[in-house]
Amino acid sequence: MSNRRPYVRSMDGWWKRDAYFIRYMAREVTAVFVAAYAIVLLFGLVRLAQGEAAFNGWLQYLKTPWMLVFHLIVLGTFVYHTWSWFNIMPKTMPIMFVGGKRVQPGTITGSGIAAAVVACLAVLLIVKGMHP
Amino acid sequence: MKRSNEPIFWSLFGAGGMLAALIGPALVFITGIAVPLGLIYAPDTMSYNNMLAFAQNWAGKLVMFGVVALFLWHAAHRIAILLHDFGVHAVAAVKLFSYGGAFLGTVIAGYALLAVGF
Amino acid sequence: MEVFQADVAIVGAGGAGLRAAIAVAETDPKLKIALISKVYPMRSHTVAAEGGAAGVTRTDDSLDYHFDDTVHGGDWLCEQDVVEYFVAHAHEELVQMEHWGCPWSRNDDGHVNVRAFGGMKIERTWFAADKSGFHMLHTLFQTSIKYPSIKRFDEYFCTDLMVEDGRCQGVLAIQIATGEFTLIEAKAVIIATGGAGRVFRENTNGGIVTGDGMALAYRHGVPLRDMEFMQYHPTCMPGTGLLFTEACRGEGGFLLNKDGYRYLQDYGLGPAEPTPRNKAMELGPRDRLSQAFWHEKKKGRTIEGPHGAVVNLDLRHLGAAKLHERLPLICELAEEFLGVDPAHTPIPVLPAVHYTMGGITADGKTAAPLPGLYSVGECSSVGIHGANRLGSNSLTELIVFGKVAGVEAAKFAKSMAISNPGAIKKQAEAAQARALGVVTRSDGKERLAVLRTEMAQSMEDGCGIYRLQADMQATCDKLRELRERYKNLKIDDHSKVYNTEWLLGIELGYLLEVAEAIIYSALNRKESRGSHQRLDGYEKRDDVNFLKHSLAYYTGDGAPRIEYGEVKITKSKPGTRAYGAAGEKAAAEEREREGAGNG
Amino acid sequence: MADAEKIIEIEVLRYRPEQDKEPVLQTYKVPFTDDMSVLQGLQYIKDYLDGTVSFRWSCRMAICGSCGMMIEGKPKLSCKTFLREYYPQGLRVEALAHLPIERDLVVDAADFVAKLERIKPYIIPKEARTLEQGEYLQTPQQRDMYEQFSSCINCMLCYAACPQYGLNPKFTGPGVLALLHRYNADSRDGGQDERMKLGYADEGFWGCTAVGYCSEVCPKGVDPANAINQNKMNSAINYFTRFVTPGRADK
Ligand SMILES: Cc1cc2nc3c(=O)[nH]c(=O)nc-3n(C[C@H](O)[C@H](O)[C@H](O)COP(=O)(O)OP(=O)(O)OC[C@H]3O[C@@H](n4cnc5c(N)ncnc54)[C@H](O)[C@@H]3O)c2cc1C
Ligand code: SF4
Ligand code: F3S
Ligand code: FES
Repeated sequence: MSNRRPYVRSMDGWWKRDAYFIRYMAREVTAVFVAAYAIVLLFGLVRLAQGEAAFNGWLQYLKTPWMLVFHLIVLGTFVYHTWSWFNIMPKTMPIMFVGGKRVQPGTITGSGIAAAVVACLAVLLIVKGMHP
Repeated sequence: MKRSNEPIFWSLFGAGGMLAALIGPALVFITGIAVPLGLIYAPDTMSYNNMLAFAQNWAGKLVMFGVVALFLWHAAHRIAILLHDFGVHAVAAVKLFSYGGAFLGTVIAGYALLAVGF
Repeated sequence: MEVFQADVAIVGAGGAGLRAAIAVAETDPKLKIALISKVYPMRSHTVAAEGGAAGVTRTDDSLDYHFDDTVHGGDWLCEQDVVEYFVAHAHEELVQMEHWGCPWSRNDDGHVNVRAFGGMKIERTWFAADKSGFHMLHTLFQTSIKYPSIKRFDEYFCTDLMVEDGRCQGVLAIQIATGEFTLIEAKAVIIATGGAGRVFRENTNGGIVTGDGMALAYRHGVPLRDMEFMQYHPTCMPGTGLLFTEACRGEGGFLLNKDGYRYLQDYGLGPAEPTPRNKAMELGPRDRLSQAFWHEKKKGRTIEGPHGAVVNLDLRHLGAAKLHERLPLICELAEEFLGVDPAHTPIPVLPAVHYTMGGITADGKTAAPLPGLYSVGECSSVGIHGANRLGSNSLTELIVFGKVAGVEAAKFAKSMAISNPGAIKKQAEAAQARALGVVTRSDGKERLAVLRTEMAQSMEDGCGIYRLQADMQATCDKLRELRERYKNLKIDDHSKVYNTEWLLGIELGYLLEVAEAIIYSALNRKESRGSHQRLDGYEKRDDVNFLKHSLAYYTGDGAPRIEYGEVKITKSKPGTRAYGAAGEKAAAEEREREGAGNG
Repeated sequence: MADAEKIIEIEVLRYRPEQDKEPVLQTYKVPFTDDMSVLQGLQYIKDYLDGTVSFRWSCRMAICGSCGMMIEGKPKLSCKTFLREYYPQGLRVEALAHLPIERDLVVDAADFVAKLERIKPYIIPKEARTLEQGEYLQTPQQRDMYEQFSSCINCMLCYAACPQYGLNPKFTGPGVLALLHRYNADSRDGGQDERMKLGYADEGFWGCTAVGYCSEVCPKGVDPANAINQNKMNSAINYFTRFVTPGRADK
């Protein structure tokens, strides 16, 4: 007998409604590239287990233009992943105080990205060091 | 309310995400660009012998396993959410596809690393 | 019509109503409580209070000081026995709020911090930054969720009281979402509907502060007491009337005229000193500060802004850090609404209507002359504010007397049964027809907003900071006319679901009647006291004839009948109300007199 | 007003359940001055153009939380959003996204309030204390741990911002979870275990995918995204350690 008829709006295409949502979806889509890269590596592992010929085939495959282009794209998405990962980092951490002062979100993101730069450089150098 | 089992997947997601954020770009650059193109690194950096030696070493095994498996779990979690975000509400199917895939990849990686011996 | 049976019905879920509901629930968990509010409880206007709540806390303070400040501040029109009860229970109620989780601001040692407030001798105002009312309201609302016996009727608009067998036995309310009526039978009813600031044009009050409960009680023969005492707050935003809390001055803000001069020293509030001194200069009481503004304007020493004359509230010397810690909301308001950063630019301010000192007549235990009816909060005149309320006494009033109302109503409800439900049902049906009448009148011509605007303007003209016989009479006539035109109201909206225009129409009826009670009480009070100041030969306080409460009685379509009631004086004989250096001198003399008397 | 009157077009998403099958847009021309808020624009419409437009408001000062709506697609408080920002192109206002429209700009808030009630939003004392014993001691820093989360005005803008709530209304949602954390983080409170039962559920913290838009739109700097996401770590630790930590109520 009530005249109420609350209207529920559709969520179709919600992620197109706001630039913020598009950025969020871009962040989430990086996962597809992380998966693809992991699968490439996984193939390498399997090939490695299968012996030298198999593994060299994989290495050759990496040199094809398709794979190079693919990896360039993957590199881009990884960099975006790093940036967005540390960008939400302040949200995932408890409120912290250093010397009685609240640690600002910018500081957390900044330190995260700095840590990533250092870690990447370290990896690059270690690998270089192992096989000069 | 029922306790969620998300912590298992979320922890793996988080670990993988952190690993990818910290060293992901460097790894992609080395394995996908620099070495195939012969830039910076020695041509034999990823040769069969070098990689075999690395994979036979316990620390090397751990690194390779960690990277592949955690990247997969990280991705699987986000892909599951992505499907949900796009309106795929078949929860069981989504989970089977994403986490099932990550699980399969993990098993294969483990098997391969065992197969290369010590 | 749905019927709900409650033991205690509470109309209004602001600070007062919520505190009362908790008190009933704690008194006896078996009592069924109906808590009715036309907005979700956390939207109630208590949410807007900024400064804080007073209660004697420091060791150098005393109950007597708080008593004296309150009674002097109220120009001796307070019920002194009630004030005594009030100051004695303020602290424990504030501690109770703390136990319930209110995030009071703290000292480094972990104790609650107190700040200075206008007209208060010692710092005793508990505060939660400058969101004290917000935090108190949310704390009370959230705490109330703990009690299963409190059944909330959120977004139910109360349209009448059910009075049968000489006592109040329930209320009728519209469920706003459906437009359907619910009869809530109750053995005791508490009205806690807040003030009536919206009868004036420029005010600090929310859109919902329309005097509903006052009008309801008034219509049922309960007199409205001391309604002429409307408080102007000296520091409000031009155009909107939004409040810049008194705490701005408590923290050390200055009021400057167009020459950058702290003009309050010319009005018996000096001397001007660089740091705040309690009860002097900017920390004088609100009526005095608003009156000083009026005089400055007359002398042409105010600044002309787009919304009329203003003076400057200067906070620059406090520094950005302190401003953001102590007055974050003020900074936000100034920046967003005026584009002013208080750390670098003074804020333009003017006085606006802020608080309704009078209200539904209540004894010290919140009981109305009508059995079964209680009132508490701003809608009530329990007797502590007299002719002028001191800032930060009102939030404390909500919790001290909210508890009293709950306990008393519970006691009454337990001793009673609903009598004659059939007759109550009939009354409810008649009341429903009246309420529907507002919207179904299809031949009306008068536009709601026009009537409301004319009323508010006329109240401001006739009943402002200073009052004149002729102006007041003009307002009386205007209201007469408006009440007539109101019968010819035109409502566009004839639907049932969330019909806000209908509710605005009913509210306008409440506003007009409360406005009449105000203006007639003012017209008849031929003296100047507290916030009621006349310039037509009655500039002085007249204790011989007017140390009395005004009582406005409803007479249907006619003008209210004004009578007078006694004021309870216990230990403070009427004296001069002085502030600044003059106040200190007066206090010293009083002490001397008392000393001599004792000796 | 002195300056020549400017006119702005306000498009309002109307929905009157008794006559409209679905929401429709209606345009009004409103004269305005630079200090007028969107709310004041709507009030002008209601007062002088069309009394049937329904919306909630009260305080006009961004503290009562009534007046949230979508303004040009963004969740905002209409009382502190100004018309001048949309001049001359005009603006569209709609009821808050993701919530059922009751009527015009009024949404049904019942779900939000029911969720709020469920999280036990009150102090469950760690140690009992009588009034005579006075207040609990709490240092300014202890207060800072929860103060921000206690500033929520229940405006529901974050619900209109959170796609996860839109996709799955069972999700407790940002504002309420921030309040859950507010009480958990209060040094006086000992009710964590009880409240966390809700937090640990799929409908609790785990319904959030860290979109973060909730914090972006929050008019009071509550940062609900932080309240939720910092608890994911706690929840995970609890999940794995619950069998080894003695005396946990929530095994
Ligand atoms: C801007 C501002 C700042 C202030 N600052 C301070 C301060 O610092 N210190 C201080 O002590 N005091 C202050 N005050 C005064 C104080 O806040 C108020 O007097 C007090 O909050 C009133 O509380 P209340 O519970 O009586 O009413 P409210 O909080 O106004 O609540 C009224 C309730 O009644 C309900 N209601 C009304 N009519 C109906 C109806 N017809 N049907 C159903 N329900 C209805 C409403 O929905 C609401 O729930 C301030 C006031 C304002 C406006
Ligand atoms: S968290 Fe912020 S946006 Fe959400 S309801 Fe509270 S105040 Fe509003
Ligand atoms: S937008 Fe929603 S998904 Fe989480 S971070 Fe905020 S609650
Ligand atoms: S009207 Fe109160 S928040 Fe906008």
